[in-house]
Amino acid sequence: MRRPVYLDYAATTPIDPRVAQTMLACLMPDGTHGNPASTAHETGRAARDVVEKARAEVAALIGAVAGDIVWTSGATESDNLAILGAARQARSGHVVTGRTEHKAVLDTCRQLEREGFAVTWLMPDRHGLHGPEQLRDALRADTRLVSIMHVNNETGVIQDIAAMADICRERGILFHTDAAQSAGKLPLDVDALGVDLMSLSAHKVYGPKGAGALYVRRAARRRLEPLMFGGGQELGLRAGTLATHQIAGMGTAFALAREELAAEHERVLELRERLWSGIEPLGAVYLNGHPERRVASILNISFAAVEGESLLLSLRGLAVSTGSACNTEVAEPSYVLRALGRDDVLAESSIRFSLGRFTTADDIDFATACVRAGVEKLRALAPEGRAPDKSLKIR
Amino acid sequence: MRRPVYLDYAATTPIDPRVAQTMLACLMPDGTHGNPASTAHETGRAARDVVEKARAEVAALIGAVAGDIVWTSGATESDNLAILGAARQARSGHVVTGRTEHKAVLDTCRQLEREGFAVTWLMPDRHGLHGPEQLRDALRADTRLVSIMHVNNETGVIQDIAAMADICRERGILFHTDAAQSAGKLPLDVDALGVDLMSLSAHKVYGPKGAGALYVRRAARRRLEPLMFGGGQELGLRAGTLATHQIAGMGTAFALAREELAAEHERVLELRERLWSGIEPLGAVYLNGHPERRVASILNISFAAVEGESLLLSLRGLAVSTGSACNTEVAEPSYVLRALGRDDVLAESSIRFSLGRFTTADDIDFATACVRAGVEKLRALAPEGRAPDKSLKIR
Amino acid sequence: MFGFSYSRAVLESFEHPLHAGRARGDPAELIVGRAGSMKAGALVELSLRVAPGGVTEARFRAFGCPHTIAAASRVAQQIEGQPIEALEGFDIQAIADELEVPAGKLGRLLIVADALVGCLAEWRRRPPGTDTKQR
Amino acid sequence: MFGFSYSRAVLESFEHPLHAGRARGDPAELIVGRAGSMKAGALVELSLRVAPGGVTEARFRAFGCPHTIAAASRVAQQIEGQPIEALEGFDIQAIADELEVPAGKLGRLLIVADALVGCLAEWRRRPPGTDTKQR
Ligand SMILES: Cc1ncc(COP(=O)(O)O)c(C=O)c1O
Ligand SMILES: Cc1ncc(COP(=O)(O)O)c(C=O)c1O
Repeated sequence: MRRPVYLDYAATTPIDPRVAQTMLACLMPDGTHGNPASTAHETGRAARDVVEKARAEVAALIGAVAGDIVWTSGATESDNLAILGAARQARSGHVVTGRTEHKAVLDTCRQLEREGFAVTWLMPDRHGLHGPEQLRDALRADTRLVSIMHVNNETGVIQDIAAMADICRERGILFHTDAAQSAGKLPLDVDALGVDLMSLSAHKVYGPKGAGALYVRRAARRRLEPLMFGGGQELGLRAGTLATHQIAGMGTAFALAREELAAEHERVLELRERLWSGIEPLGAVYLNGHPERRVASILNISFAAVEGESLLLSLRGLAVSTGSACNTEVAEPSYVLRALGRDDVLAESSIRFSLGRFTTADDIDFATACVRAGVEKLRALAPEGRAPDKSLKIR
Repeated sequence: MRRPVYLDYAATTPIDPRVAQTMLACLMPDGTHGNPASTAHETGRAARDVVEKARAEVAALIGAVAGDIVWTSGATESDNLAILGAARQARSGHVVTGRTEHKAVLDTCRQLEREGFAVTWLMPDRHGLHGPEQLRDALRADTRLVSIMHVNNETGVIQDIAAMADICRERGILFHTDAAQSAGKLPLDVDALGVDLMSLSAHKVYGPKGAGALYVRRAARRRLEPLMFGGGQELGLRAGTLATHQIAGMGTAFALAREELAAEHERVLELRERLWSGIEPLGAVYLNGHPERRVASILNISFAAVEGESLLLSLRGLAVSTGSACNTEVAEPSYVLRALGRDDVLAESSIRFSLGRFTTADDIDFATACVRAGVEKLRALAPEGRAPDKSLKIR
Repeated sequence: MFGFSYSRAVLESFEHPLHAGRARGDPAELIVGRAGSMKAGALVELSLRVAPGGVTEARFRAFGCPHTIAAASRVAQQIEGQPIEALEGFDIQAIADELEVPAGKLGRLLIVADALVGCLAEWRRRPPGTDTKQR
Repeated sequence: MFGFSYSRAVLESFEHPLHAGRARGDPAELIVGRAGSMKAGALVELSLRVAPGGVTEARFRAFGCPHTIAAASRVAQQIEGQPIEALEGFDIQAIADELEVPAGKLGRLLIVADALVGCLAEWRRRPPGTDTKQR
């Protein structure tokens, strides 16, 4: 077994070897190294062909027309292009989003506030879900855009995008969804979902980091201002030399995701259940997110009476994420779990296990053993013993 | 010899096999596939180490401190971040740039005009150079930023950045230079040049497409607004998951560029002279750009009495660029050559030969033969015969 | 420069243009038509030797894109051996179709057609053979 | 969660904490000091058995980060065998240095120190051996 056992697929996935193969075909000395914009010569045209093939592959996974896919450097850029692009084009007005969105959406909406736009931040229920009625109530006459993620990256909760997009379509309001965490995990169809804009990322689907796309429904094209200018690539919506190998890799990754989606779902779901049934008997463990409306790959658990940082150190045989910010010395509890009503202590002692294509039953059994040993040891060390602290009540 | 013979290094370079090797080390199943932001586990920390090593390598080529390098998706994004970032942070005012800048700068400055900023577009002399005095005259009390490229991508002309940056520093005006075409070709030192902001691209230096950087002098950090929000990576100046393999590749590419710069300069210069001395005897050929103040790798020539598109088709054994826009069926003469005073016909019948690390003497001899045969044949076909049209006068 | 590709017929004609050059012979029998300009991106010259039986030699010279060159070459090929009257109804569209000329390039074909019209006009003004003395 | 890494000493102490648990024996000889809370991120308990000669047993329990656990363990190790008066001048900074505790974590060390202060206060209020009847 490779150590640490990687259970952080929601943060990023390893590249599938078949994806690496496609990328290699561009990177090697005889590879497709041309600039896709240099259509004056064969070397450039070969690169353009590679890019267009990938565009069709990405479009196919989400039921879109290839011409509606705009390449970006990742879902962060896609989110920014969708949100800043739609709002700035409208010049002023109101935007609706949720409190448990990814930072790429939250921080972007905060920037809109600084630019004078009004933003409504929807509060989810204790499972992390938004109700369509809640959205309807939030809409205003000058609402330009609603941005609600499809699957949450911390809890795996699945929003009812179709119902919410429906409400917006009636009123001609643009609907954006960040599908970075649902692509390859749920069947996706932009028409069935009724969205105008959808953010995608390659590196959550066994493709390369630094590659993404924004689906832009044809009718919405003119309603977006670009983030970057120069060169007129990508329908004028995104300037910059196209990274052939990256795009080729994303294409293969999405083609593979499409082929393997159903089978992988079953396999991963079973592994996740195996993990949960190994951990639950510890007692005083709480599932974060909705018990059913979740993708198969994510299990987010709060461990009562265990300090978060020590828990993580105990689990250093595993690569997992915690409910704390990663980039400062002082831990900050997850804003997503806080929005679900977890107190700071439980938010900080949460672990997100995220499984994927290369996760095996052995990995899961090893992880179960680590968790049991770690939690039992820390609880034994703690003053309150095994009993969960009474103050640690779930809302 | 590989066909077509690639002489379009200024558009993009093939990846150096040593760069591909570094990238592979991230892409393979046991590679550094973690998310550099996931410092909670070993897999993420290994990725972060790779990223920081590359940061030092890129910084070393330009004499900068590693902490002043911000990763981007390419020079287009770097240009946008520098220009939009500096201007928007100032909220209003005046910006100076030149008419022969790359579209990533021109279109970005045009966007600033739409946002209410004033822009002065400096006209170059017939060699493509700006004079420092010309810049001084253009400055206003509310000038926020000057953006002048180091080396022009069409002609290879080298601007006197140090002199221009000096004038700006005196007045506390930010100075940005797009160094996409000078990195790896000229010695670069941000302090000697005196610039605050410098755009870099990996794929012009045998690194991967879709990777770039912006040098941000420490004192200028607070004077930039980000283009993209979310996650706080890169000093809060550039959100988005860092693409480990891309960055690693850029690092190796810049390290190699540094090692080989002097030797490559000599070698490439000699090859370019060989090409020019093979073509010049055709007569009625005009060098575009300054005769001396040019990088070694670029030779841009207008061929009188030869139609541009037919010339390009004659040269289909070569991958070269022409003085026409590439992306439309109707050719549009190069705005750079027009700014140098070339008329449309000569601008359209220009060819940019750009040489690089893998160009051989055989390549050059083959190219020379192609050009001679093609031009002679087309001139023979033309009504005016071999004599250049009298109307085709050089300014 | 070109986002489109060339048809096989254009490539063949560009590579091996037939009837390139100037018609030669008794100046009394020669007529020349020119159209376009370098500025316009195409300058086409058709020169014909016209004997009583019809066009005995047709040649072209052209400064222009590959489609222009191919079309001028085709025109010269097709009118050689034809009675001069056949030029009147000459079908440039058929050549455009054969060469698969993209829509954006049809203007260039009209320049080729104009050179032909120039020949006709010249012929009407000065039917060959009327000015042999001028030699 | 942590952008910093742990010193070898912290890792060793976290992995194999010495003196974990509760001091046992005659309740008259036992004193307990507690400080912190779960909310504050650290809750530390020190329990000592104090005989006339000094601290005959020192144990800790802790809910907290690895630094907290390591520091509590070190404190317990160091005070066992010491005269009770030695607690007064106890140098928590020396432990912080030895464990290479980062600046952001010094607050947690103060919680460990506070547990010790709690023991001292308890001892002053009720010197062990004075309430044997209460057993
Ligand atoms: C829901 C969601 N949106 C956006 C992102 C950002 O994507 P990227 O890393 O491609 O910029 C992520 C992952 O980090 C994500 O999980
Ligand atoms: C001078 C200059 N600036 C910017 C760019 C754009 O760089 P990138 O392709 O990395 O976006 C290029 C190349 O296309 C260039 O030559």
